[in-house]
Amino acid sequence: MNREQLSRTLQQHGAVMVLGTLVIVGSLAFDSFATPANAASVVVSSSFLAIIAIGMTFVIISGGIDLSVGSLFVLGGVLAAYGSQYGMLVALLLPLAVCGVVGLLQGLVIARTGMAPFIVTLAGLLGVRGLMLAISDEGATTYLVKDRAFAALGQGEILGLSYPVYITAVLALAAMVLLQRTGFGQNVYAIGGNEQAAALMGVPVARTKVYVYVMSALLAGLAGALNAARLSSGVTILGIGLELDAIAAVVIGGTLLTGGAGGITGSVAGVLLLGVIQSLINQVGNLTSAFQQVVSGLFLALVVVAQRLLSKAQRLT
Amino acid sequence: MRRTELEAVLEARGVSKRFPGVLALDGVSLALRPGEVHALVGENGAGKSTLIKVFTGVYQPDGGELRYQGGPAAFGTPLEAQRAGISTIYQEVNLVPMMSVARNLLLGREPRGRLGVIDAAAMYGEAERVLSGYGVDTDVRRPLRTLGVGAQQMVALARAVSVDARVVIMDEPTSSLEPREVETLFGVIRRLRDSGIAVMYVSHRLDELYRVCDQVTVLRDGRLAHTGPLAELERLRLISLMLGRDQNEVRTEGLTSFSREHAEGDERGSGNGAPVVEARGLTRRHVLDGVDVSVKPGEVVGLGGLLGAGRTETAKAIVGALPLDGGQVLVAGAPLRAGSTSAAIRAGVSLLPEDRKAEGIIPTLSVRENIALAALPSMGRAGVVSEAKIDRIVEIFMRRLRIKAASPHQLVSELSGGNQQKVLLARWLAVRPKVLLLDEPTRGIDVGAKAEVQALIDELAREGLGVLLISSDLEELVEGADRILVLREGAVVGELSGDEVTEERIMATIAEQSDGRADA
Amino acid sequence: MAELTHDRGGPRGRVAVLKPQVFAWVQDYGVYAAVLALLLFNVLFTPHFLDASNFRTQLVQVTPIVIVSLGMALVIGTQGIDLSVGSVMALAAALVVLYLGYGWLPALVVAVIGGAVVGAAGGALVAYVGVQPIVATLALLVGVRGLANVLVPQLVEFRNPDLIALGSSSVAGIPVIVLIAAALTVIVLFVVRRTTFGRQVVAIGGNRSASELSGLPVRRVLLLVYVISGLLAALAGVLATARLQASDPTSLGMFIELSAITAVVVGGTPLTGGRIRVLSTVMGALLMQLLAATLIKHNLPQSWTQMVQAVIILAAVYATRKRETR
Amino acid sequence: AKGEEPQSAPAAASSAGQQVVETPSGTAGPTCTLEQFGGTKFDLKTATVGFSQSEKEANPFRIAETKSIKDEAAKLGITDLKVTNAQSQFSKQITDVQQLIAQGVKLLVIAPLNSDGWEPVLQQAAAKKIPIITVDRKINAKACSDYLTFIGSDFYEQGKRAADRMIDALGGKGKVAILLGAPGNNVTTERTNGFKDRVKEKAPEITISFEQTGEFAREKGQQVTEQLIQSNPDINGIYAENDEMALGAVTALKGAGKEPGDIKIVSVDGTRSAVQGIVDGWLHAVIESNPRFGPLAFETAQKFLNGEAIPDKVIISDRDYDTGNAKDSLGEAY
Ligand SMILES: Nc1ncnc2c1ncn2[C@@H]1O[C@H](COP(=O)(O)OP(=O)(O)OP(=O)(O)O)[C@@H](O)[C@H]1O
Ligand SMILES: Nc1ncnc2c1ncn2[C@@H]1O[C@H](COP(=O)(O)OP(=O)(O)OP(=O)(O)O)[C@@H](O)[C@H]1O
Ligand SMILES: [Mg+2]
Ligand SMILES: [Mg+2]
Repeated sequence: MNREQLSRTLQQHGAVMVLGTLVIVGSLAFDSFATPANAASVVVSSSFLAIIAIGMTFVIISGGIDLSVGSLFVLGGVLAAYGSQYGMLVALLLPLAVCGVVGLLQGLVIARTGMAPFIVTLAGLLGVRGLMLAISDEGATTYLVKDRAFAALGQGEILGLSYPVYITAVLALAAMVLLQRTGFGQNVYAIGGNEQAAALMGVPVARTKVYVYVMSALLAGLAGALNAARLSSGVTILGIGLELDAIAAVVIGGTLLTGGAGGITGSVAGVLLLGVIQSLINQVGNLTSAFQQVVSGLFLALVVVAQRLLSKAQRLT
Repeated sequence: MRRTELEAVLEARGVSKRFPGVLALDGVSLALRPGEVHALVGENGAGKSTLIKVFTGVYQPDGGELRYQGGPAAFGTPLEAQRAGISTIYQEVNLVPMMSVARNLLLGREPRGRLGVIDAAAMYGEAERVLSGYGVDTDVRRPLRTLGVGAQQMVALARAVSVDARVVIMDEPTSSLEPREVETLFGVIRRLRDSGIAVMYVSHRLDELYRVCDQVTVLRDGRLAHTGPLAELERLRLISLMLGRDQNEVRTEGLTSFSREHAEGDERGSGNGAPVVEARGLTRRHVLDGVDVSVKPGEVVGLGGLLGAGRTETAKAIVGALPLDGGQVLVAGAPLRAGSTSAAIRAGVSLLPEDRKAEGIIPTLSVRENIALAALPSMGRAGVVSEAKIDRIVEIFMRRLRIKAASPHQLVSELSGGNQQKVLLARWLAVRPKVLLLDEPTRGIDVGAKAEVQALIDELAREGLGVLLISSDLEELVEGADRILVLREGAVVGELSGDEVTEERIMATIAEQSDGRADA
Repeated sequence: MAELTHDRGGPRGRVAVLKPQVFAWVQDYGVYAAVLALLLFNVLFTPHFLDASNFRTQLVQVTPIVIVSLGMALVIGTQGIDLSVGSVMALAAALVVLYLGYGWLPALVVAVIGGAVVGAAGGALVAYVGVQPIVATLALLVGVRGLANVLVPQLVEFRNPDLIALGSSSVAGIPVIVLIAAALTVIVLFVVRRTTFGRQVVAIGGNRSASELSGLPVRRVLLLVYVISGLLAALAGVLATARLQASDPTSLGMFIELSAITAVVVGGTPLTGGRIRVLSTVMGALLMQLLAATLIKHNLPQSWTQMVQAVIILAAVYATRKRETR
Repeated sequence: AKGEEPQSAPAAASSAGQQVVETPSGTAGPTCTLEQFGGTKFDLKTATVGFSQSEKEANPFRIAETKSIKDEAAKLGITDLKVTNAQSQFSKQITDVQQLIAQGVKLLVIAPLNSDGWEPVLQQAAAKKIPIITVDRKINAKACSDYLTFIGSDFYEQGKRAADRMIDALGGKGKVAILLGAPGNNVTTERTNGFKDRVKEKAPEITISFEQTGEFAREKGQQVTEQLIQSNPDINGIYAENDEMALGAVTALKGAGKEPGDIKIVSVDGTRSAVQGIVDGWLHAVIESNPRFGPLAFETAQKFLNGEAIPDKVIISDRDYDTGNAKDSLGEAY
């Protein structure tokens, strides 16, 4: 029994362990790796992906997938920057409202028509980016953030870490409680584990799905808005391929793509893992761009295999 | 006041339901009254599960009317039905395998702590308490899928009954239960009835019906064949109603399945000849502990034991579907490559799995493709399949097993449970095995089909096939098997053969071995 | 069918019986209808649409996507997904110029072997290690494109007349690469419909543990499926390179995985596996190609193009969806 | 491996194609000195220097750019040059630069992927008084306080010059198609606006009847052109916003059986293949965008450290290639 619990923890925290190993190896290999400044840069830049990954975790546990987050991220940023000319409140509410509506539409289509989430959100990916291009004059207009208060939301610091890090931490904690300790969270696990059974057990399947996609879209929009505040502008070339990063982080974190199992801690660890890998590659300093890609592909494969072997260890008992 | 005069709590009036190609329900009426246990019976595919799903909002009826508590009712979703007080255990265990036992049990009504957040400790405590009332002692934190099918069924039962319900519907709840658990279940049903709850009960085990049910409704081919008090209906008449055949015809054909003479073992090859398959010292931590089994050609060996005794594991180990820590399987004296199901099948050892839905059918394929699946390599040349050969095999087995399907091209997932089981049997017979391991082969099969399957086993054994029969139905085990091994906690604790093969002896063997702990 | 002929319920009854059949028809042949509709629109509103050269252009442009989609359809049939196809195309482009000195055929063989090796790596991760297909192939997507760039760091133009001819010559007015794609389609169709392997692929996608218990060589089949996908992607890469008359590992095949997946899904193959529709997949690819061409020819800005594509994908998949969830 | 025999092209002379500053430094506009900037002097040779490249070194421009920086650093004896590559992801570039700062660089040379959105980097660099030189694209911020200076071409100007060439070629009237760069990119926007503004101003009889993105890639340029010439057979000129798309267009025209010169193509960049295209008659003219920033960047940095005044922007004078000079200039193209 003890053994079993041990290996179960191993599996659940496989990503955390791989992360720890990597950090130790990195610190031993490079002097400038384990510095506070470098750590801060990894944590800060990871926080936006982490916010998206939190939403993605819910979606994937529910048995779905959300490819639209990259586009929503850039749309959120453009809208926030645009809205910031009317003040902080608009800068936050405008992206949340629009992204929320997109999430709602995607959720409704997925829940009501039974179309595959992959394809619905792929359409979302295209459509939302089109929308972003439409409101930014085919990407030519970059709105600047004029509102100081809003910009401070992305740039202000406590203890060397900017606000988005703390916002991410709070969101992650809230998401953990939501997932583990509320009826909604249980419903998410249930429909991911066995949708038919969940329906027969009285889980409001359609409604839960809609919530999940709305949440994911809201978080992607929020991440975009915070990023716009950090960059002080609504950059239009962001977010391409971001959905794959988010999915990779979540899956590396131990969440099953087939749904029904997983958690927030793993996803956050997965995001940090990706950040640390990148940082390590930068430490080497003189790799050509092509080699950098080879190395990150290898790293990714290694991490996934390590994670997988750790989780297999549990199966054997 | 007689029960029948009470007003019905749940009622169907002339309900119809059509699926592409089948009229699953055709003007069926049924009234369920408070405090009665109402049996719903019929052959496989008669429409029982469909009727239940219409009652509970899974399907919307194409015609007719539903009434609940005196007024018209239409449940859009199972949730609505459940909220209104109709609690259901569906035929296929419908829980979430990856969630923990406790979360499955209490999904939707977890105990809340401060701030309305789920109180995990209280939840686990509550789950343990509830389940021990159903004789399930297990770590409620572990994923449900790690439990045996029977234990899962008890969780589903506990879940359904512990909701405040006016109507409890059970679709074949006993098909995967042990005798002792069946007793627990009956206790629950009687308690429900006494507190004025209406119970609808579907089962193919007729004895059970007579023990707990008051009323009976018989469906045949989607139509109402009979409804009335059960006590007034003798067994033979009930069967003839279900099958739609004359009583005399039913009587002469007989109900049991296994011809008596084999039990004596004169025609079958029991006792002589070398074993065709021999498993030695199968060992796997926590699951199997040095199990020895051997089957000779033409012999039917039964595996007995309680839930979780390791029967399924034994069978899976023999076909190489379960990684082992130790032990060896010999086929005709030659060792099998470990861990390879295809090697086992090529050597002539096949397993009909217990969990039809998860391990048996390929839901996206047709009946035809499902039957031909395992035999594919022999169905063509150079990797190109011969459609004609497949057609021939499929034809033969659909006829021989009387598989009821609109056509061979119908999706297997659209068949009734019993017919799906026959499709799987056909799949295994099509590879012409030397030994067939049957894990609960007649679970969820109607009397008619059950008899057919049993007769088939019999016939195959006579033709020289070795059979390992796992069944929770003791009667079936006793009548079918020449020799019975009794398992407990992954080890063989007794072997019965010849005259010893009786229900009493099996019970005694299990009891005598587990006495020390069962009551502790 | 039988019900139609026996129906005596008057017009209402007939409609009631007909309706589900219409649905079923749309489900099965919706893509064909959509392609027809789009063709019709273009005939009416696009100048010079009926020129033979136009059809040649569309077919030539869709070829790489069709070839990649064929492999993708097999992978999706096993409940998997292959994100690495675009990078495999890039790798093939790199290998083909690296070995062009030996002649076009050896170079092509090397490129295709390279694709097969990448496919085998992905397949091994999926089948033997048990990594989820989307991440296994995502790692390859990143790494293999990098590898292609390491091998050929920048676009290389080549002059080998045979390879250029492969990309630009025609037989009986039909471009060679289109003929190749058609031949591959027929082969894959045959494999799926008529071979043991094809049946095993869909069975594994439909229920993996049942397939295991039925003695299917599950891992081997999975491995092979990814190898085939890699092979086809590499071949598509070589053909695209031949057509471009230059090897461009940086941008060749970028995002083609999404186009291929879209083609497969729009064609009615469910992402949940267990079913493969080959011809409809080709139709799905054609639909997306025609759509892109229509939008370009009418000079819509990128924003509009993307939004219209989104709507059409949704509409097409909505029409062909199965009524089950997931 | 054995590739084809390399094409016999004249080897580039080592000093060929050097960047030339357009506005003689120190005349117009504000300037910046070390004192104004508030930094301290350091020795360039022993300092850690960071270079952040925006896109993969996979097209001639980026290859030449990175190579020029690395070569010049090596030439000057700068030992600790750290190079990062953002692989076209803007967020990554921000992180890259932040990590360079964390690694203690004293001087930053940045080839920005985008002009806006540098706030966090600029703040950190300003706090540590690290001078930033941006090359090829501008950063929208204050020179001398947020960053030191910008060295590069004027993309708007490039667009205008391309328009002039096109107007020449068509004799002031006709139908022109534009192959746009990647959407949302400053380069795309400015090269488009410069071209359109000039055409409107000088040759109102030229209509721009088609503009679609070719995403700066050859294959995309080929595909779009195939569609274009099929449905608009009356097109007279194609303006491609980089050479790759222009060369894709050439392949498409060849495939459609056109002859060199049937459709006039003007493009921007000045890669060797494009200049060869002029020699072969397929391209009409190419406006150069010179990527060899190394010498000028380090020279500027050294001057700055020496206390000299640095202009807020150093615009380089780009040449152009046409039938007159293409053959002779082939060796200088990158
Ligand atoms: N989803 C469906 N699609 C098509 N046909 C169906 C579907 N569900 C059930 N049927 C058909 O409806 C008929 C009734 O099936 P049902 O499951 O109600 O039988 P049952 O009486 O419960 O049988 P069993 O005792 O085997 O469980 C069968 O012919 C079956 O093939
Ligand atoms: N109460 C329990 N506690 C722990 N493990 C259990 C329990 N019930 C079942 N199991 C699991 O079930 C496995 C053995 O079940 P198996 O299915 O082989 O038994 P069986 O005799 O075939 O029973 P069944 O009637 O369910 O088919 C054990 O290895 C164990 O993992
Ligand atoms: Mg049933
Ligand atoms: Mg069992």
